[in-house]
Amino acid sequence: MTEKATTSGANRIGLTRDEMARRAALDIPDGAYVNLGIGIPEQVAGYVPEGREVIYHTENGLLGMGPSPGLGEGEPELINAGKRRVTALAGASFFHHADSFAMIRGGHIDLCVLGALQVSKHGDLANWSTGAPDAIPAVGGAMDLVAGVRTIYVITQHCTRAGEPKLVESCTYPLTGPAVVDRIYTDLAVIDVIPEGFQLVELAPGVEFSYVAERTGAELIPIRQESLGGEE
Amino acid sequence: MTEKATTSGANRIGLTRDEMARRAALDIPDGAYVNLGIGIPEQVAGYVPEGREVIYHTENGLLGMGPSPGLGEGEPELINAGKRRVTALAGASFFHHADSFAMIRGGHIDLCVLGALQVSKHGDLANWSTGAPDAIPAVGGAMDLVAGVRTIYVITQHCTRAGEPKLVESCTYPLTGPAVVDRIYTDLAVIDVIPEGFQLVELAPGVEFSYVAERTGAELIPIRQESLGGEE
Amino acid sequence: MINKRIETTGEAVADIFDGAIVMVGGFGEAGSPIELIHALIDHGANDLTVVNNNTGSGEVGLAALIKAGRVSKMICSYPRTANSTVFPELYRSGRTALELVPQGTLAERIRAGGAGIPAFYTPTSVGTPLADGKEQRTIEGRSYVLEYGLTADFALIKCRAADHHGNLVYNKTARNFSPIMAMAAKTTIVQAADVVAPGEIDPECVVTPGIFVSLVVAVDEPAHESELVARGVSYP
Amino acid sequence: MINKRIETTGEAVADIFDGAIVMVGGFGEAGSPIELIHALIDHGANDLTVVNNNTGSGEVGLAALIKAGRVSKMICSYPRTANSTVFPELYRSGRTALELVPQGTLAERIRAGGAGIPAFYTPTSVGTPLADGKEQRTIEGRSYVLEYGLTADFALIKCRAADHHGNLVYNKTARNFSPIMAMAAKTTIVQAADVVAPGEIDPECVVTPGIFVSLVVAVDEPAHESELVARGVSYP
Repeated sequence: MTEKATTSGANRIGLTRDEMARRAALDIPDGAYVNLGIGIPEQVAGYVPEGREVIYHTENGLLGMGPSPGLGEGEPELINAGKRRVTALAGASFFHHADSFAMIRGGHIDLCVLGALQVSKHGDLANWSTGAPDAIPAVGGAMDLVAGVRTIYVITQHCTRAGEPKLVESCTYPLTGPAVVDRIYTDLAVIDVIPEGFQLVELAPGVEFSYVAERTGAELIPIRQESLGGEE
Repeated sequence: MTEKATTSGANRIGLTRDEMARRAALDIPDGAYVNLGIGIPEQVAGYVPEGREVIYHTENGLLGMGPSPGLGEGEPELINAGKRRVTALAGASFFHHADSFAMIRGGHIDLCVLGALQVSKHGDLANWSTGAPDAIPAVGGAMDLVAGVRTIYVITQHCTRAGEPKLVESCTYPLTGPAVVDRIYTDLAVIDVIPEGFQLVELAPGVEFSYVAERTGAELIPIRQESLGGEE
Repeated sequence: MINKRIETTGEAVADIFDGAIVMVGGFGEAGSPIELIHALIDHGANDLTVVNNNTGSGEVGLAALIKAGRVSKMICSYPRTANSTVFPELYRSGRTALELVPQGTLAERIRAGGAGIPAFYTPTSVGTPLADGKEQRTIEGRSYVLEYGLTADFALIKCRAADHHGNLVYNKTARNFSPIMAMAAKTTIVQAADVVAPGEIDPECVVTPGIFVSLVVAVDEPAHESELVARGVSYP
Repeated sequence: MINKRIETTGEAVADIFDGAIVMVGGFGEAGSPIELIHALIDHGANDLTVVNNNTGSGEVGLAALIKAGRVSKMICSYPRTANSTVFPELYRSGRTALELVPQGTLAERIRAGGAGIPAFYTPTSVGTPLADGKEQRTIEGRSYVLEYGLTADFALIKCRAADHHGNLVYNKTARNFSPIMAMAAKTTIVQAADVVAPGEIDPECVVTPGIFVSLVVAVDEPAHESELVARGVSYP
């Protein structure tokens, strides 16, 4: 954990951003109502496996959000929470902001995929502010999503650009919500948050346990049901 | 006040129910949003003076309520709060119950006309329960209306069938709301509730001040700006 | 393909369990899901807590469910109906409990339950017996009572049209409590006069988005309670 | 005849006073009532508290109002925009205050303000710095913060069509905060692409009933903020 390693660059290992989104998409159940955060999470919609139908919610008032209409297409008044143009599928509905957040806060959204600055081993999420004194604080709907949605997935690079772990003992950045994250998809691994801490679920192809553990700011619990060879 | 007098029967004086409704209708301003309670208040809608347009709200989800469709006409799913069939005028809108009571509680309805069991000189209204131990308690929307609507008019017979005053020092029946009534239209008079108590505004034709005062369970303050002759 | 349609009212209510809290849409007969209620009577679930503005009329629909002895508690604003002696008898005999809630507070509690708001303050009922025992608070000089959100295990509601995703539109004042009950129940069961394909309901006009709906059953020609009562029908 | 139509945007905003609380509809550019905001800039009211999810982009619409120095306080959830440096500069220099509110809490506070609910409990922000100094309460084992209803002197909103009674329908995700802001403001001023006679909007599809609307002004061809920004327009 003292070693500063970057997961980008020439000697890159692990998943690309697209591959992370694709991996997370595998875990979205058929028929789920899903909200996707801004950034990599938005790309999850493109990778839902064949044969599954997922209904996307965007907190600015649309259920049944469809894909981007393509560059230069679409309408300025049909956008997602990231303020990008989207489409509406058959069976869509529009509603106002209080109804939209009633869906979120009321526990009606099954799953939300968010980005992160830090996730603690207790599932605390920090994704809205670095706490820098000169930054303009901006929270959007993130705190509502983590407080209301039943299952919270996080997609994030395993480390910051400076090589610092983003999975930590406890968050140093201001929290979005305490004990809210269920699962984390990084470029290096899929990790569950369980009462004991970070539980490895799956390593990215070509990535070894020790490599991930060294880049994780709290204990990484190995996969229990199988031998991991010399990695422990 | 000890004299038990009935205002109905052969020696009837004062206004009929229709005339009371007509009198109250005179005071409804042009363009007002108005909710009418069940009973005599419902009849007010029939007497809005020429040249005024009033928009009626019924708490079961309709703004722009029109007159009764006539006996045997109408639809079972287009009804008012009294569960009688009504019509919807051009410019009407339908909405759900939470939105309907947001209009009421949020102070958006200008005026409400209700019936009464008792009104105290402080403007306390009792109109939902006689407190009888064998009665099934039922409140409906009355408490919401008096808590939320800016101006509350009451239409009521001046006395009960047994000749007891309905305008009283303090209500003996359970309250619908404290200090909520602005004006009372009875068969005998129009009376405002002011900080000092019951302020006579107008006597019904042929009715003398003393006759009303005797049938009022608290002091009736005479009209100040004109002599009332021998009535005091 | 998402398709919430189910074939019969019997299948639709099959999971309702003894002791469940069941919200039933409708204000008087407008919006009352009579066919679903009759299926619930046939199903046999007992010891129910029912949330409805009223207590039904005659001996059909909600009144029939109460008459069958299935309702141990009613939560409502106006349990008196000209055409029904069913509830008064059970209430007076102590066999059915009553929680009386002002109509707007009832609506707001249901909406709060569906919106994840556990409690809120309201001016309604302050200074009346219905505020007795409730926590009060003064905010900017006015008194308010604390009321709690209301949720349910099931909601039974009626609408004009539903699509396969469960998007709903209603008919006139039959809308009333149904959209908020659909929000507040874990499982929302809908009877629709028309069931249509996704896309056939204008997304700008959807009143209840499908996320709040679990099951949709077609009831093409729903009965009108007042007509059944006028004909003296008693269910079953 | 009830007719809430007024001829010009200038007349529509003429009563907005210095120090007023003004809710402005829109999420980003969708639903932003640019023409009304520009009329407000021309009108000159100062020291405004503005409620909007964002702080505008470029130097048109809300960003232009902020740039003109008319806004002493913003209440919003996300005051960062890729295309605007207007708010950050004024915020950093201390000339514009900021009340940061989670987006769902902002929506619920506005809805509560309009619905006569003075305060409510919500799980959102518990355990975060945005709960600091707020009253907390445990209900059935979960922690909640107390949040207060939000009302305004004026709301400026944009819609697709309005009738003379002020019944409104919106366009897609341009609906967002506008219906609840219309409820929460004493005076709601609407710009509508179409103004139609009562009866032309289906009463089943009305989103904002006319009771929440004070004035309607026709703006036939409303500008799109992103197009103005792309063209480098700066208002005035």
